[in-house]
Amino acid sequence: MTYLTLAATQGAFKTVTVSERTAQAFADGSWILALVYILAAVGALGALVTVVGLVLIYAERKIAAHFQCRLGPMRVGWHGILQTVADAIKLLLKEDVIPERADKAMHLLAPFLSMMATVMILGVLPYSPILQIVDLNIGVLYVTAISGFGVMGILLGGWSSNNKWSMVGAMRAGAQIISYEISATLALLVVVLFSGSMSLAEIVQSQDAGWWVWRAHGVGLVAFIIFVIAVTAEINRTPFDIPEGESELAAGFHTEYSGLRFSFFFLAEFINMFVVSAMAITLFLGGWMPFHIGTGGAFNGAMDLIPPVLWFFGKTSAVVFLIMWFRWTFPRLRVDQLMYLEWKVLLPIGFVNLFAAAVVVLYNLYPFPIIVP
Amino acid sequence: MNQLLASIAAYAPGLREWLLLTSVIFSIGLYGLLTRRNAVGILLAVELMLNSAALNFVIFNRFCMPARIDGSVMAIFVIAVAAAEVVVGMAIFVALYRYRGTVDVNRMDTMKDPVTSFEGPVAFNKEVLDNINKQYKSHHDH
Amino acid sequence: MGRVDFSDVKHETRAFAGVTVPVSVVPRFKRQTYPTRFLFSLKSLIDGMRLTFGYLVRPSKVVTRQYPENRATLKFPERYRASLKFKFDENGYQHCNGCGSCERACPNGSIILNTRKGEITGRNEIERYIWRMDSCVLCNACVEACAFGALEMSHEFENAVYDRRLLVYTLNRYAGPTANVLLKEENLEARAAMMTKLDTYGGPVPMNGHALPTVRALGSPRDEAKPDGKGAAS
Amino acid sequence: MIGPAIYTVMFWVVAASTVLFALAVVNTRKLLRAAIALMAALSTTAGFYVMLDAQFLAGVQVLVYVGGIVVLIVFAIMLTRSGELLEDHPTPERRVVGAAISIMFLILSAAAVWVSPFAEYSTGKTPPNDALSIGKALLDPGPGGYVAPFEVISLLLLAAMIGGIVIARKTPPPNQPFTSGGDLPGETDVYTPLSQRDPKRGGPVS
Repeated sequence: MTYLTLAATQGAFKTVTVSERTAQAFADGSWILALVYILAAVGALGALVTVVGLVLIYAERKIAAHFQCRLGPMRVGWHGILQTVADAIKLLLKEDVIPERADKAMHLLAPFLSMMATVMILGVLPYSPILQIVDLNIGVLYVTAISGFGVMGILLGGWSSNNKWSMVGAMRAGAQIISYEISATLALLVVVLFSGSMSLAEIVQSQDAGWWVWRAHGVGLVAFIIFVIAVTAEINRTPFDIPEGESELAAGFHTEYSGLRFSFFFLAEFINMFVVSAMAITLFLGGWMPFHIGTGGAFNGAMDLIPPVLWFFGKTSAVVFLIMWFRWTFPRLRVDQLMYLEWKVLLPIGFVNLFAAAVVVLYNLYPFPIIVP
Repeated sequence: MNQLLASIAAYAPGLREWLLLTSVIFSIGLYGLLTRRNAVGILLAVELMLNSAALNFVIFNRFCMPARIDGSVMAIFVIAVAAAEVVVGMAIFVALYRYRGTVDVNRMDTMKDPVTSFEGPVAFNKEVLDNINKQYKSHHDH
Repeated sequence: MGRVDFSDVKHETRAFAGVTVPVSVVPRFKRQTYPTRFLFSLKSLIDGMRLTFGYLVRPSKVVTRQYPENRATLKFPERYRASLKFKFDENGYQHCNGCGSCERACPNGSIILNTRKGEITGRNEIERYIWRMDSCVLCNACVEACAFGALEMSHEFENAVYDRRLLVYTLNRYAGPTANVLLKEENLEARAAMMTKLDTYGGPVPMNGHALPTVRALGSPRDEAKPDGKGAAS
Repeated sequence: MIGPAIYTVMFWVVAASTVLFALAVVNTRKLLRAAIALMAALSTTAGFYVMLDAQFLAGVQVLVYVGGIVVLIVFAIMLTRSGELLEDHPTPERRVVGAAISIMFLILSAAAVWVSPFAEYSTGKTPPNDALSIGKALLDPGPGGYVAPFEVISLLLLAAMIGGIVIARKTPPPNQPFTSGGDLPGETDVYTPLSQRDPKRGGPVS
């Protein structure tokens, strides 16, 4: 008995998003309840942004340090656990400098655009069967589309700073993001093909009988690898961090930003890491589904005891760790190598993979026995 | 409360309001098309017009035959054509900028005269003109 | 790939323009096919990730030291260089005879030697050995240049000050001859007469002629050093 | 009752903001700001698509326009330095003529819209999953299907892509010096009069 059927028989499983609850409350005429739902959703998003940002920045520092035989922050709080908080306070109190010749309105707008794109994606992720703010039936498309706003934020920030390094960084970022978005989308389409839906909640539920990364034999694994590489490039992290390239461009598009606005860019970058990891696990690693081997058994029962939210965040942290691991292992690519990787390696493989996936889905070809039901 | 909501809902947009909206957007795009001189600016205005046209398709689909999907399909075609148009347009503008140093449409008068196009405005002295034309030919012959 | 396997290198002799010379012949690189290169690069990526993960899971490899807390147990490598010091023997006598090798060896003029003619010995001897830490790069050239083993690099590293002028040190404790010369004189009082004790030993010596509130200017008499810093050298 | 009210309020608010953004597109002097205003106008149009029960179309709109076209336009603005083309404020005559023509067009089309009898079936049921229906319609070879236009549009996009690359490529093909200012000798400095050019770099041999 799988998790879904088990949960369904016990009544625990019921995909009800917060927006559905709100609509129901409106229909029932209980305004207060609807208002509470809306406020709770907004508050939860804010809390999620804050907590994920703080945790990820601290984790990045600690993991980076240990990858390099260092200790990382150790002074503020136990093992430096309050270091990020201290840094956040510092950034908030810092003077907000706007360059004199900058395009002021655009300069102010850019970080908010960047942040907005990220937060808008957080709203559609299925954290658990009952913890999802809104489930769009075009969820995958929505996520791909909204990330375009992030590109605009970066381009705008680089342009409006009136600094040639910022602009070069911004144009590199723009070129890189829109190039790698193609590969990421091709990898997403494989899962859309297999699950037959673009709604994120339905994609998660379609993995009840096995995660797509191994249930779609080979094809899913290749798509997962392509997706991870492409999104690592899309969030501008090493080894694809030429838009920021400290040794060449100072800090790339956010060279001229300081204080609160810099922290917006910074936070957006880290939340983006969370978002793409969450997308990767939602599409390929079963989202909030627990890990099962075979059907029934004590092992599966034990796995079912762990709440879905923990599964979601645990898997997400694993992918986040993978991306951090990339960062502290690989050297930065040159611009031409970056474009080579996308257009001559990832894109052909992605197309072939998508074609193979289409064939597999169309003719129901599963060359290997299904190990995980 | 319900009365208030009902009075608000009385202003719900019908087909005519929607179409009026797209007309307004289209007219604004037309204004930009006529007044802008920067080629990129003109393209922005054209995008606006294309967009309102695509919206029109969807509006008609929604109000006149809601069970079908043809309007949406046409809108997708419009979006695809717009994308193709922008790609080629931007490539032309970038190439033109490299060659001419400007994307002002008023100065794209290459077809008028090879000399003015190549050098910008020059004094129309017969001697100078012949000289430049000669050099021009000698340069491009070999 | 492009790596040379040294077992493949052949050592031959070849004639070039009538001259026979020994040459090492490296075999031509084989051009790798696309899948080979792909798999090789994949393997190298995985190797790198394995290496970094190894560091992550082995905390014993951590090299960071928690400095102010571990001050008592702080250990330095043998050849760690933090500041220049004179070597003194068990009597407190120095080995510097003021030959100036270190001064000449210093790449940026951080060593200034004042020598004098010894009144009793009649030989050249050190009067004041000034070392400017503010310009020193701790290159160790002076220590290597010294033929008498008078200098060494010590591990005293906490040298931060608020005023750059406080980074000028006098290294010798006394103005006078070397330990060898002193030890030949048996009489302790006669020995003492050869030496002039320095009051600003080890401390800063303003090089620009101005005194600091607590530092006497170079060359000014001792009683002119006033706490108000007005006792500048005339 | 709350649904229609919210719908109505949203429509008018979004419509007003769209018109404002559209006006910004055509009136802003700095071209980059115009592009940003265009992005906003296109995003609000995506909102209209959602209101018209075309969620898939809204997603495509944001994906293609914001993620692709506006980024491309911003790139072009940065590459051509059109943002610095400050003579792009039209003369008053131009403004008046443009406004007159566009207002005339607006009156004409509004009148046409207002007097036309439209067959309205607003009670009809819209397809719940428009992505599915659009996909089926695009790949339907039968009557009412769009498979031929779909293929044609794919070819068009391919041709546009190749054409864009060819036109914007820096090194022009030989014998076509006018395609671009490339890096062949004598093509980089097209502003230098021919008579002043260095013969070694492709200038006239005197």
